[in-house]
Amino acid sequence: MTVALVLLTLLVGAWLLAVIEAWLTTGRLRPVAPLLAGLSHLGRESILARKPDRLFFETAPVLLLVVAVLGAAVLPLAPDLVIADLATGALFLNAVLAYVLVSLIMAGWGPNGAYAMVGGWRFLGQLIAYSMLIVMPITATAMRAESLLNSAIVESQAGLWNIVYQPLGFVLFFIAAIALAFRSPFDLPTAPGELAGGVDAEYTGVRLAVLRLARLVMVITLSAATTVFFLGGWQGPLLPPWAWSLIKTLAVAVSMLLVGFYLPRIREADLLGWCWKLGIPLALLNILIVGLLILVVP
Amino acid sequence: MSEAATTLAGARKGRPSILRRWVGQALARNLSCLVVPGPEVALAHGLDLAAADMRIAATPRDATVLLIVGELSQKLDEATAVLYAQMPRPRAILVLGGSAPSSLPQADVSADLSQTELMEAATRLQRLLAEDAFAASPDDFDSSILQAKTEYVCPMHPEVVEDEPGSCPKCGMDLVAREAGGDSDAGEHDHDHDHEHHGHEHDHDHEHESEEHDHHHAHHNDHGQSHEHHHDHEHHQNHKRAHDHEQHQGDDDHEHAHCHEHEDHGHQQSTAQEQSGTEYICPMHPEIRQNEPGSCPKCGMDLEPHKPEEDEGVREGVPEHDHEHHHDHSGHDHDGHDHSDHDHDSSGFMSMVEVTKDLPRSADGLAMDWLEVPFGPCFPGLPGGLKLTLTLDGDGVTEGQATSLVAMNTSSEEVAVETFIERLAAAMPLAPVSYRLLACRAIEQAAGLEPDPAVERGRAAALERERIASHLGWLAQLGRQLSFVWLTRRAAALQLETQRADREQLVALRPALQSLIARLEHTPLLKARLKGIGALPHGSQDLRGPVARASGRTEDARQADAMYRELGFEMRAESAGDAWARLRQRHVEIMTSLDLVEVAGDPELPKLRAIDNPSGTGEATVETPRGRATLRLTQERGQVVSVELDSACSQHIGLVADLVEGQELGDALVAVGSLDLSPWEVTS
Amino acid sequence: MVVQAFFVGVFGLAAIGFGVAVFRTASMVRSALALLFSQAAVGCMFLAMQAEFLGVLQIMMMATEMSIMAIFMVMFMMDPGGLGGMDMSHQKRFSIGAGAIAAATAISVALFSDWGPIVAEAPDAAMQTRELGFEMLGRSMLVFETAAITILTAMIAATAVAIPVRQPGVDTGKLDKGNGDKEQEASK
Amino acid sequence: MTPVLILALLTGAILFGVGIYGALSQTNLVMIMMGVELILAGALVNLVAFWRFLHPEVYAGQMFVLVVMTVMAVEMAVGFGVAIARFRAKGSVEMEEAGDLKG
Repeated sequence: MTVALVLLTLLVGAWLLAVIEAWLTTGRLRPVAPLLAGLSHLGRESILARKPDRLFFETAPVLLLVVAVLGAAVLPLAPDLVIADLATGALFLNAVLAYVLVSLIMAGWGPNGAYAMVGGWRFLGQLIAYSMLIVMPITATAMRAESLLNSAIVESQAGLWNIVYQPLGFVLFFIAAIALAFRSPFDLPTAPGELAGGVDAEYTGVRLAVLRLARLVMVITLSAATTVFFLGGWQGPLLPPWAWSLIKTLAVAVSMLLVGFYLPRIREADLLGWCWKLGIPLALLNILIVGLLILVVP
Repeated sequence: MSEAATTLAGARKGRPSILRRWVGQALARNLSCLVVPGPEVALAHGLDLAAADMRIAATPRDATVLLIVGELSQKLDEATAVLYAQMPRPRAILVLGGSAPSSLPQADVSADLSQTELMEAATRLQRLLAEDAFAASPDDFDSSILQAKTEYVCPMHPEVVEDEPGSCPKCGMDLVAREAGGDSDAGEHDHDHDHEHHGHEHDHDHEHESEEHDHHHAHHNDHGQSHEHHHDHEHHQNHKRAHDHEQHQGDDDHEHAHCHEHEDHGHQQSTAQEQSGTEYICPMHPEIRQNEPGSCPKCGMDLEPHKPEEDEGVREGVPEHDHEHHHDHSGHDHDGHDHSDHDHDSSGFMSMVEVTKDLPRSADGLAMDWLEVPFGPCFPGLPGGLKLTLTLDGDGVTEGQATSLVAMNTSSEEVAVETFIERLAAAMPLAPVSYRLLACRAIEQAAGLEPDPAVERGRAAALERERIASHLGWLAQLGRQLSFVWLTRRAAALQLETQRADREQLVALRPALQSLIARLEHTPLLKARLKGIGALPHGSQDLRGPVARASGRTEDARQADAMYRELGFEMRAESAGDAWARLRQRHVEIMTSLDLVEVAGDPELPKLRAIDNPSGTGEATVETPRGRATLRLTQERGQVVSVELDSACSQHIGLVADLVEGQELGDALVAVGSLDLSPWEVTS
Repeated sequence: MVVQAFFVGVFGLAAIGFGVAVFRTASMVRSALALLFSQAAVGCMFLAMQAEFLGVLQIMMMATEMSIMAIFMVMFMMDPGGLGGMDMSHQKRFSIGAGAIAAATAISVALFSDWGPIVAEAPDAAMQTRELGFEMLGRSMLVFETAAITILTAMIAATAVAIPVRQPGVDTGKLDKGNGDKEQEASK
Repeated sequence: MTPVLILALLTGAILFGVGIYGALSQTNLVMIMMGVELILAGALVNLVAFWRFLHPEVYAGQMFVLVVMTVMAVEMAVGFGVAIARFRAKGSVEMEEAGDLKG
């Protein structure tokens, strides 16, 4: 039951994102477009690249999808609406997200093409840098909640949402989330204008459909995470908890899309440089501040 | 109109079942098309694909429709065939204006170059897809261009190239297949790979398809937006090239000499493998050597059998080492052993120093394999028709050069002046008006006509309008390159409005243009992305147009023009000379041109004025959107006999090599893009 | 208990299987990822043994660590694709012997020594993380700090060794990657 | 005796053996590091098993596991540092060619 609900949320979210994305790019609002696209992908032949690493080529899209779903599994959408509320939920999310990297390296190496390979290795640097900005803000929220239970983290924000309590952490986490879902402006692994699609350049048909779905679900998962860690999760007046989770999650997801819509792709040198030289020190500072707040403010 | 083609050229085999009908309709209702030569050309022709309910696909993998705009040159034609082969079925071909390329199957739908025709063609195409996406008997697409000859190379010694599989005579590694260009036979290799393929294809009817995809993969390195395969070979090839150009020529034949001599007695050697000639030495401590097997007194490792001449090889250093390999492997070859077995771990060790010592060093001083990757001619984010070949070292570009696949050849067969004007204009899809004007002026000048102010006004206005449109097109292209969707949409929309606008409409567009520019100058990340990129080496000669003016040169043909002085034109120039400065410069020019149009009045397409004396030699210069172009022509009795065109892009394309060298991939592409090259205006 | 035994066994086998695969594939990326999955399986064993925090941590760290391993393999191997079918090993017999002996000894110790009474129940996960925290910042503070300092030193030393003498720059991206997972861990 | 403890210990032992084999048999520095990682993984399994089945109340056990993980990371950091330096200097990280490191 819970599982079904969570999966449904993910799918609906993914569909909505796809619609909005198409709206932004083509300028026309067509609710059926994503479904049509999916259907036509299913109907088209899926080509296997020449002399691929079959294993990786096939595994990568599936792994990405699994990772996205697993990530969502530990995020409570409502007090009782969570697949597994692990005692180390916050850490588990990080662990799962680290496997996005594995999936992309597979997708990059598998097709045995230059564009894909460059894209895959690019993401290595990107994720290692930006997973710092995922881990550290989450650490700060866990510090406030004095627990790694995601539900506990949500409840800890009852009085004051973390976005107010630790705005710095929120900003960093939001940016890192976009980078981790490799959406524009952080879409270096699949840079259409630079690598002609990069990691998904060689994918067609069903595999491509899975890959696209996985990337959308990934955005939803990360938005849900943002909601849980910084936007007070399911908390809110009047509406039922799940509704609040849904609204907040979608709002975050759409804002992620919009950021990509209005910004050009970032330079790779800046991508790494800013993260290591600016982002991570700020993240540490954030942890420090939160620590002080916890000690000082009763 | 080829309504004859009832089944799509690229339809998938299979009876039209219910599900397939759905799929067909789904396909029909979201047409994603790969535009050849490129989206910017479609825009320049005033085609609005979004209005026709078509999505522009970045890669052939993602496209359903191959949309061909205008005539293609021979080279581009071949590249297109490869792109088409890369598109998954069902797929369709839509040709707008011009004939279907010879190397492609017949077009499913073809129409003229106009928005209305496009809309109407799109609906026809949708009907076609909805009905015939799955045909009972689709005709195959297989072209000689897609054939590839398979040859076998040693990953370590790229100079070793055999026709049949085997092992490297030098190091004994298994040779690996790679495709050689040329259209002889697509070796068995391809075919067994096919079977591998459709073994797991989702459908059961894929033989020819996967085969075809093999073929096109074979040409990835040469063509289009295809993906280079087997990087390993590819880069070994590359550092091999480095070898040769450096000191290795002599070395090679000397090695070959060794090959022969060794192969002779390699035979009895290997048969007499275990005989008394063999010494046993410790792999870690070469000084430990004895005649019977045992373990090393120092490290206790098992001693390993070596032949005397081998460890001389070891002592004398690596090249000998190399022969030693080759030697005992050739021995094994004669016995027909395979190489996966133990003989590697005893003596088959291949020196990495040997392999890496001649590699070019990358910027960080590590010897890395280099990888030669083609970008273009139909690459999203590069102007269509431009082929950029970059040698990648990881994510950095070590060298690269650009070639135009659609370069115009100023062949001088006699043509009537009118036809000449039309041809020249048609040959430059990105700046037709400028070249029409250029031709008209040259001919009139040859005919000894004085410029007529009334006409010149209209012409100047038309030229400036085209400049605005062209710069907007460049902005859209920049947006495509940086996946800056908002910019792409906005600039493209404005470009379409500008193209056909008269004075009032243009004036009405001013606020829109201003806001676009203001917004771009304050877009976060954009400045960081462009600043300092693509700065030209000092003293790079003969820059023109915005590129020149962005680096502070006062280079503008309009200054010399009486009409422009009358219109009160004064040139404004940036100074930094990087991509950001070029962006700013184009912004400035858009506004300047707008002012000029406002003063000059309604644009009029240049038409040839009445000529009384149809003979003589004339020369004219026009500041095209990309810079000064000069046309020199001779005409006799209304026939153009000799033509000489000197355009900006033929100068700028030479700069690419300097711009990309040592840059990161992204920066290199931005730098190339910032030049706003138009491959058509490159004179071969 | 049976369930636990089952999972420990399964993941154990997986870990061993992938571990062997590491040295049997020709493709370097494959062997790096095989090692990753072996380590991840070990992490799952931890989970099966109710050491939740450690398990998740292991699974998380190894992902980045082994990915870095992969790129270095590709950098430093002659034949990263494993196309030439060349063998990158030496002194096979000796190594197999050594490995077998080592394993045999450990196994015999495992089998023939008396492990004393077995505790059936483990504290629950939340409790564990709490206690581990107290342990870490209480009694074993010194150890923890030492580890932290060590890793910091290692990071700096490694970077210093690796940076080219002539001009740093292009490679720093790669070095950053190198430090990436160290910091990640330092932040644990 | 509990089967689970033994099971875990056996796994650890075998991983250890495989690691030893790898570390000794490989010619490439990076591959040798992989062997070492496996050895450490074997050790980790044992540590956790001991903690869980013998002294779940003593968290020094888990602490020790963390320290070993740190050691793994340190090993990688230093290893890669050396690898890059060596590759830059010699163009090779092959042990066969590390004769100059011989004691």
